[in-house]
Amino acid sequence: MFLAAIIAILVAMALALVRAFIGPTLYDRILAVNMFGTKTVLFIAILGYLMGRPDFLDVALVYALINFIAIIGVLRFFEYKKADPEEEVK
Amino acid sequence: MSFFIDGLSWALLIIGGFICFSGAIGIHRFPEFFSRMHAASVTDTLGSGLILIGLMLQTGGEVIVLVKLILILLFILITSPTASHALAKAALHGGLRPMQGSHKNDKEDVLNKFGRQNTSDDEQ
Amino acid sequence: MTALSLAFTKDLFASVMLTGIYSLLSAGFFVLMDAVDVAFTEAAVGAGISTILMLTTLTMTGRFENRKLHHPKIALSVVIVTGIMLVMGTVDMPAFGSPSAPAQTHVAPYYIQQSAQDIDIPNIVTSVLASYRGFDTFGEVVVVFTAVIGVLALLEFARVERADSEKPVPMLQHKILRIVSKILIPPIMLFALYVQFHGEYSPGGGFQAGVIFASSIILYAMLFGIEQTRKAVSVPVVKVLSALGVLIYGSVGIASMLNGGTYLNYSVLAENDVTGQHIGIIVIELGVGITVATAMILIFLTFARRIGKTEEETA
Amino acid sequence: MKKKTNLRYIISLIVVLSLIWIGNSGFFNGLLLSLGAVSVAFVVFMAFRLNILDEESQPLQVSRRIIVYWLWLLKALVESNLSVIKRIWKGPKSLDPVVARLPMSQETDMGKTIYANSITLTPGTTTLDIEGDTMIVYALSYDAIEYLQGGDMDRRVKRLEE
Repeated sequence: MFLAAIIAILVAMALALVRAFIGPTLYDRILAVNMFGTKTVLFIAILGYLMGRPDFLDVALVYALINFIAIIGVLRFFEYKKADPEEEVK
Repeated sequence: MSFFIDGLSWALLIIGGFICFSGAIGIHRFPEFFSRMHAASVTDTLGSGLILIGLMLQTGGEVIVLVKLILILLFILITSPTASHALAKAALHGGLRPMQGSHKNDKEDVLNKFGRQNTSDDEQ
Repeated sequence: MTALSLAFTKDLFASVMLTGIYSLLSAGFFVLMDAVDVAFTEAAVGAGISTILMLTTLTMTGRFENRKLHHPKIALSVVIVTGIMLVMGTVDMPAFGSPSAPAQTHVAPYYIQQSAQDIDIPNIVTSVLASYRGFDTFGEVVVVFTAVIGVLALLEFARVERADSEKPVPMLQHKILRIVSKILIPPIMLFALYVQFHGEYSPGGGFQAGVIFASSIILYAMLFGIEQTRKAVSVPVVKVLSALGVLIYGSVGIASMLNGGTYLNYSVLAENDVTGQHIGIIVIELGVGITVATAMILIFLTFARRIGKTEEETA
Repeated sequence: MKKKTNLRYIISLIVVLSLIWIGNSGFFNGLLLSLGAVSVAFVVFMAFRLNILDEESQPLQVSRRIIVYWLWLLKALVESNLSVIKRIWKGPKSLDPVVARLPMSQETDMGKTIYANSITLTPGTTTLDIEGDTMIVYALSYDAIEYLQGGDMDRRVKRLEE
């Protein structure tokens, strides 16, 4: 049953990845990365159970922390950088 | 009793997995960025919530594991809306406009003051 | 696969984002292969810090690009040559995960078997890194330290001195972000310290802890501005601390020599071998953590400040 | 450091951090407990240096009622999730997005943050920006906006502030 959940999450991760590649806007990509990060947290947490290693949860927690900080960082520095107009208007 | 808890936890895991999957479908089916954001928040909130609660039921009395799962859940529930809000705001300032449906309020365009005020090239 | 599309994406920003995904992915693989510590590092460093640092660099170089001449051919050939060399290198390597690989036959069984009785620490990776491979890890810490000195030498001293007139920080007006970050920063710091001191029992250790701690400071800096952060954490103190981290590591080695052992042999630090190893590892991890955290903070603050300066100049 | 750091916030931070440490560590030998104490002390010191010890980082005034609020929010969360999932499977034609400006009655930034985050947390509605006493909300459908205009959530968050 863990397996079923893991497969669902993997599929969701793959779909998010596709969204990150095709864009079309920058924000779509950031959104996809954020979602991918959340999925990874879940993935690692379930994997910890599947393999009987609850210490994986530490990794998951770090992931959640870092994911948030990375997204904020991306947005912060994006404000400095002028957006590429072509990519945006689409 | 343990059978009942197991069943509940399996159900939560499967429903959670399905919701995550739906959210992922959503970010492909929805037409533009702002609506995709809602799809993403589906997986962030209910999807991860159900999966993590499902895992919590499986801890088998290990308090540490339980506490860590709760911390992860709390953390996701606090950061996910914050991140999406920041993202939406940044997108608005970046010049992206949400698509509006039949209830568009023509009298007051609440969004017109957004945009690239602090940039010089605003040819839109 | 991610790496491939990475190479083809023209948009620099998009490629930075994809790097983030790439490290998330590889971390997933590491977890699958049961290399939790590596995954931990990848999670903390790859997904978080490196993304932010790369973006910082991007904003910097973005400003200079117009003036600079590009030599894409040279760059390309360098990349190709390196790539070919890497591929040639991997040809010699044993098949992935094959049990006859040298790493698996010689040292690994020894470490795994001996670790339990010599050091008595559940997390094998920590004991291997800090104890059997004490020298290597020491070398890595010194490398990190040297990197900081390099960055500081390049950026700090070349900086144009002018009055610190900081622009209003855009994110401080961001109510939600401000409040949520204020709530989150102390727990993140505590979690970093938890990772720091539980390196023996669960995945993680000084390096990861340092990165997490630094990222909490970076989060603060992103919201409250570089100058205020520089004041609050007081950069001179941070600089001293980063040297101190290396010193702590080194002096543990010397202490063990004074007690009659070889360099970095912690068994002699206490009457009991195992206790000695414990003490040695905790102190050394602390050294690593301090150095890494301060190194990251310094690099970030210096880079980010530089951006602020160039913004003013071009404006 | 203009603001006088209130002792209450320090104590609350210490309690929260200690709980996190104990909950995560699970080792109760003297060494790790003392290391924990040192860590908590260090983090409190850092928080003090960074000047983030105030009513915004330790929302004491909110803490007691928040549990009831969360339970209520949970229900709202499930409902809105279901509606969005339905829309996902029905396809983009079921969308009727709308942007609206809504008043918010909260006085403190903390209350506004809770309100805005609750709105974003429930799928189907996203806070785009806060301006003074109003916020701009983007919703997937008009019902969601109507629901928010009803002011139930607004009132509940307002109650948290008292």
